[in-house]
Amino acid sequence: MSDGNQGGINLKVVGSRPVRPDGVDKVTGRAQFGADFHLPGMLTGRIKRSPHAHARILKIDASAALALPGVKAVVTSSDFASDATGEIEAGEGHAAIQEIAANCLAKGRVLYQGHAVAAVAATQPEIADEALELIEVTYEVLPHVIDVEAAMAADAPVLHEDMFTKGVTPKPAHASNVAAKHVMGRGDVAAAFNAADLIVEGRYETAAVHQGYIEPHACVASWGADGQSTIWCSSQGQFVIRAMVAKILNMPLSDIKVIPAEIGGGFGGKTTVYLEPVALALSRKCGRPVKIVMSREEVFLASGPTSGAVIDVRLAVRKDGRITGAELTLKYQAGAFQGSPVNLGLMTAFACYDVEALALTGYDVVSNRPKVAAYRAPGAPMAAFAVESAIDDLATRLGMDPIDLRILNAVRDGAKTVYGATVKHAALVETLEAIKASPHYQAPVAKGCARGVAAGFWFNVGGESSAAVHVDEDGGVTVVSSNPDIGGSRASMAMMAAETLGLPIERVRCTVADTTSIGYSGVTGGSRVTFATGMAVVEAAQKVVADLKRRAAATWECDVAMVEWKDGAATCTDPSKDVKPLSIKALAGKSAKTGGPIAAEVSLNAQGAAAGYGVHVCDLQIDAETGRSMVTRYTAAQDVGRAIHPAYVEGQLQGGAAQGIGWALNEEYVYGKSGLLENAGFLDYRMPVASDLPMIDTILVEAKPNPRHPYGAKGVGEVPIVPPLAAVGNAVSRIVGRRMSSLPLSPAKVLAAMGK
Amino acid sequence: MSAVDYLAPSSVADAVRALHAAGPAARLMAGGTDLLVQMRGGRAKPKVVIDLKRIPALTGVRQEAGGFVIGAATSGAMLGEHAALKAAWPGVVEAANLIGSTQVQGRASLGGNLCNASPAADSVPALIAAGAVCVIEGPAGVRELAVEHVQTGPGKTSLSADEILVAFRLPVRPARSGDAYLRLIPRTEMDIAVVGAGVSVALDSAGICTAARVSVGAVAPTCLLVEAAGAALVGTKVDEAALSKVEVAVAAACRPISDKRGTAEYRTKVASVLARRAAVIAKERASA
Amino acid sequence: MSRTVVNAMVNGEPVEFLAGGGQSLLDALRDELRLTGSKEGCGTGDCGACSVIVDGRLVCACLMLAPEAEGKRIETIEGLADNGHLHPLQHQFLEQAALQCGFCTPGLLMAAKALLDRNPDPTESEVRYWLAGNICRCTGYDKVVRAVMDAAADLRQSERPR
Amino acid sequence: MTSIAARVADFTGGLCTFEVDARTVRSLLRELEARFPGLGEHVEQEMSLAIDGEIFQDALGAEIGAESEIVLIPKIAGG
Repeated sequence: MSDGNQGGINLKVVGSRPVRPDGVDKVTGRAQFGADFHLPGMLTGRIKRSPHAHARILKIDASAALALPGVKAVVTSSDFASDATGEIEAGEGHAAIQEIAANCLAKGRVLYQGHAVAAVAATQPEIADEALELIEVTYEVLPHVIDVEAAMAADAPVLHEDMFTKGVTPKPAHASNVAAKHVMGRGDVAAAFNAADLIVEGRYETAAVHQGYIEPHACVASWGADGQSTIWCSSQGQFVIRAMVAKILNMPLSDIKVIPAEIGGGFGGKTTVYLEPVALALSRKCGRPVKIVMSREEVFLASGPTSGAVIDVRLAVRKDGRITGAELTLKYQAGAFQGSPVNLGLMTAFACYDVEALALTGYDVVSNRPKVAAYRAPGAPMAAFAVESAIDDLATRLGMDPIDLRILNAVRDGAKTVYGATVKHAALVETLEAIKASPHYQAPVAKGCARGVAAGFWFNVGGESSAAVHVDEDGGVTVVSSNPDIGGSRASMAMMAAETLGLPIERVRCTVADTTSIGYSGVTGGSRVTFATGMAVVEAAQKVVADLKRRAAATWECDVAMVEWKDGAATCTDPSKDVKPLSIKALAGKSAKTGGPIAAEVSLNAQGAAAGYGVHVCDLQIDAETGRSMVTRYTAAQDVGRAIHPAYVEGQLQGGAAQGIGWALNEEYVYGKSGLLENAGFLDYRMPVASDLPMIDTILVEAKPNPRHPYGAKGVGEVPIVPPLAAVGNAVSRIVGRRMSSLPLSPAKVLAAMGK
Repeated sequence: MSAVDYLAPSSVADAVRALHAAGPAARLMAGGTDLLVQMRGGRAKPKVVIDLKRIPALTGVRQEAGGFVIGAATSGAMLGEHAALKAAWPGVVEAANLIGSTQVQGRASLGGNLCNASPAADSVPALIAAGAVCVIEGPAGVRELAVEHVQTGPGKTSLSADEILVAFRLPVRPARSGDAYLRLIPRTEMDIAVVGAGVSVALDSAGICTAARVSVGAVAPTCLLVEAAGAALVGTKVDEAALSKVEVAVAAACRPISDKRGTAEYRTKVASVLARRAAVIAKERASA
Repeated sequence: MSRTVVNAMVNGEPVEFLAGGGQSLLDALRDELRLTGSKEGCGTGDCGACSVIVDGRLVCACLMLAPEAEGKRIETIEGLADNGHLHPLQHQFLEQAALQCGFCTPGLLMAAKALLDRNPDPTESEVRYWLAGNICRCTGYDKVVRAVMDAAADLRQSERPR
Repeated sequence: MTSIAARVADFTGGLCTFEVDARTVRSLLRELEARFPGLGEHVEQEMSLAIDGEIFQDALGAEIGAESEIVLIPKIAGG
């Protein structure tokens, strides 16, 4: 469903649903993902990992492994550059390169089970496996700490002796696991609570959850004798992989070519390196290409989940339902190294609501878990779970419709966010109204079911992107994108180029270039590709149009101002010229005679990404004797600006909702007493399967196209994972008859809460 | 994974000989859906894998003297497609068909499910409730053993190292009898049972229960035959009072652990609930 | 290492390859035959990305030993299109945007084919339970289920006598 | 100018709101570095700015008005 408001633009391609240019390869098995590359002489790499949650590495003895026939190289952290410094933009923030390196191969200490200690390259997988067992690592096991509040305790085992809490004045005297304390706020919170008619409060917990991409991390690295190297890998950004590998191995960027493979899902989790520097270090040692592919167990043990969190929230409310003040404390797990997305949790928590006084505190806390990585709207879903649950409690206490309560408090254009941005082009109210008017919300709740609603916010970002548009000699067009296509972006890039050039979509193809073939681009993340890389595509296409017009004017010997570009052809508006339109095909065929090949590349740093808002409604039923929940109906509405390819936008809403439902009901990292992960596999991690879900209806709200984007696009990928935790939780709480504040809402927890 | 020899004997005798020759380095494979996972995770490191699926006696379903003989390596999918078996022992078939995905159904077998000796094996409570008997062959010959006597603990069975489970015998289905199996998993599919319960009942013409067997899984080191629960149904119309007694008997028999899949308390509660529900379904089937 | 020669029919063509006794069919397909369309998402039969059809039966190639393939008929994603003509399932997946990253897609297509081979008119619920062994993390399954149901309708239409 | 990020307080000795005289982001960073050594570089490397409600990332040339309100915020990326 589209809410219209096309702003008078007559769009032919944007808004349609063509087949994606890479589609056939992906339905025939021809698409090459990270593990699908084979090179002559290629070796198999394997990684030796810590069996302990926390231990000092006393000694690594690889002599027996190296003596095994077929073993070509072994590397440890000493093979990484010791003087590598600097920061790299990736995922949810900046991480010191030394920490990324130490996460790829442990230095001195292992900080979680599965932490990489050494790696081996051998001629056969079986030999590599045997060699791993022959690498002897001597550990001194140290006390461990897993949970966030336990890690914050004064007597907790400290992971990093040099970590002193940032953001505390004066600087603390003792090292601790609290990497930083963040404070944010405005207004007179105490006064708001003093004047409140009603105070709602609660304490919430969410579990660490994994992105759950189906493709395990995989790469092939090949070192050249002159240092020039090539890496094939599936990632969310070939340029960021190049930058990290270069710094960790102390190489010039121009010596590394990263060729992006197709990527089998990422959701933020493939914005950093785990294998690539290790594989290249191995290749450097033995001069042969090395392939490393993680097992699923390794993915769970050693690649980024997102933070589990403990959250306290208080709302000060007037009796008419207006929220006048709020306090929020977020404690986020960072994993073994600092850098949880707690900042983003603070910034997004109340972003849907116009609340005058806010006092927000966040703690970034390390513990003996894998280092967190970005996961779809990093930091936002947990904070939203707490806030949207509290608002649901408020609606119950006031006897108000939960949508009406949210409309009453919703941000509108001109409102000021806590982080300093002014709300612009926001369609939250329209999205709430769209849900309210939806067939789902209008239908009565089925017998034995309950309904929950929740809203969510994500910033969406812009940033650095590059794209090229090449006109072929026959008038067809190739778009060169700088971002891996994680969910159909080749289609939207080709569509925006086709729209700009006035071509049918079938005449435009799109490819994703390696690091040597296009200008720099940031990661495929932050819901930025359609917006920022799309802007580069459109600007490149506009340059091509300008060039085509110039060539037409030269052909006609008229002023270029008298040339119009329409439907893929130049027409002359000079009444003195009796000429027929020149199609792109005609112009391209004569390009050699009018100045040479027709192509344009644009690199830019896109500012002005518009935020997105989502509202979800969930109906579910619970088996009262077993506590098992089943989602029976689900609708997701979102402020999308303008949908370039509506089917893929719907897909983002549906996929995000499904991930959020899994987060709410079943997914979690389960640790035993010894600090070891007990469910490092799909079997016991329990992501939603097809029979767990109903159809997920979507409403694309196009009431406020983004004026900063040529076709009005807003980022859409991340918002949809923000509302489901509370939408599900609110429905469960309604049936249980009390607030369910701890995720996941497993059958045992629900049954216990039902008093059975 | 180091070198593994793959053997695919075509007779039980050949398989017994191969097993005897290879000793503890050998693992028998039916569907392989547990064994390959264990090999992949390094928890099983066999030197010899003996594939049983090429032995005619181990695959397929035969009707004999009114009962059924099910080859131990017969896949769940084949059981589900056997109309007569499904009509006679719906509980056994539905339990077998709950194991894993469609893909796993194409491979996983009753024999493998039993001999993998997981207390959470879905088909085992249903087989126990049905009164199924194992046909076991070894160097010393053939013997028969009730299913409830096979598992002795997690991963352990009473079969000796050189014996092979060849087939299951399901008895003649009495008139006015029925069976059912239910399990609890957090998702709708793909999980290991947190709790499972199988019930088989026979009624007389007046609807009075004349025989009943109740078995529960994932609540003790092995799947349990809860004789007291069966006894609670005999002589009743499987009414509320009798079902309450089943719940009490099942709860009393449970000795579960708390683990990543569920707490002991939860398992005990839900085992009672599932046993009652399965008894109601079994009774409905018996009355139909 | 002890390796045995395996002869099988893969996508209608006879193949011969060397298999280790402990090697999975998936590794043989990918590494020996270079049929990399079947994917490894877990190696434990939980995700379905390696789904292939063996003698008409849907299986996870990671849960079958390569030597077991001796004498078997194996269908993989590489054989789903017929001489360059897409199968109706492939068409519908493309038309309905039923894939995002595309990694689980080969397994989903093979699983869906196995369903439609035996049930030409499945209900939504039958589709969902049949495909429960194929995890997709991108789509939330909505468009996948619709694509399978519409492909079933296409197949019924094309097979109806005129 | 206001900051909502933890580390800024480390540089400013706890000060959260202050006045700065600058016309572009580049001169603002220079000014911050002069007043609180290390802060200018920290902001350039790790932070974004909201200038009168509009978020800017890596935009050294962006202009700042005489009465502009600037908020230093953590860099926003995403998944």
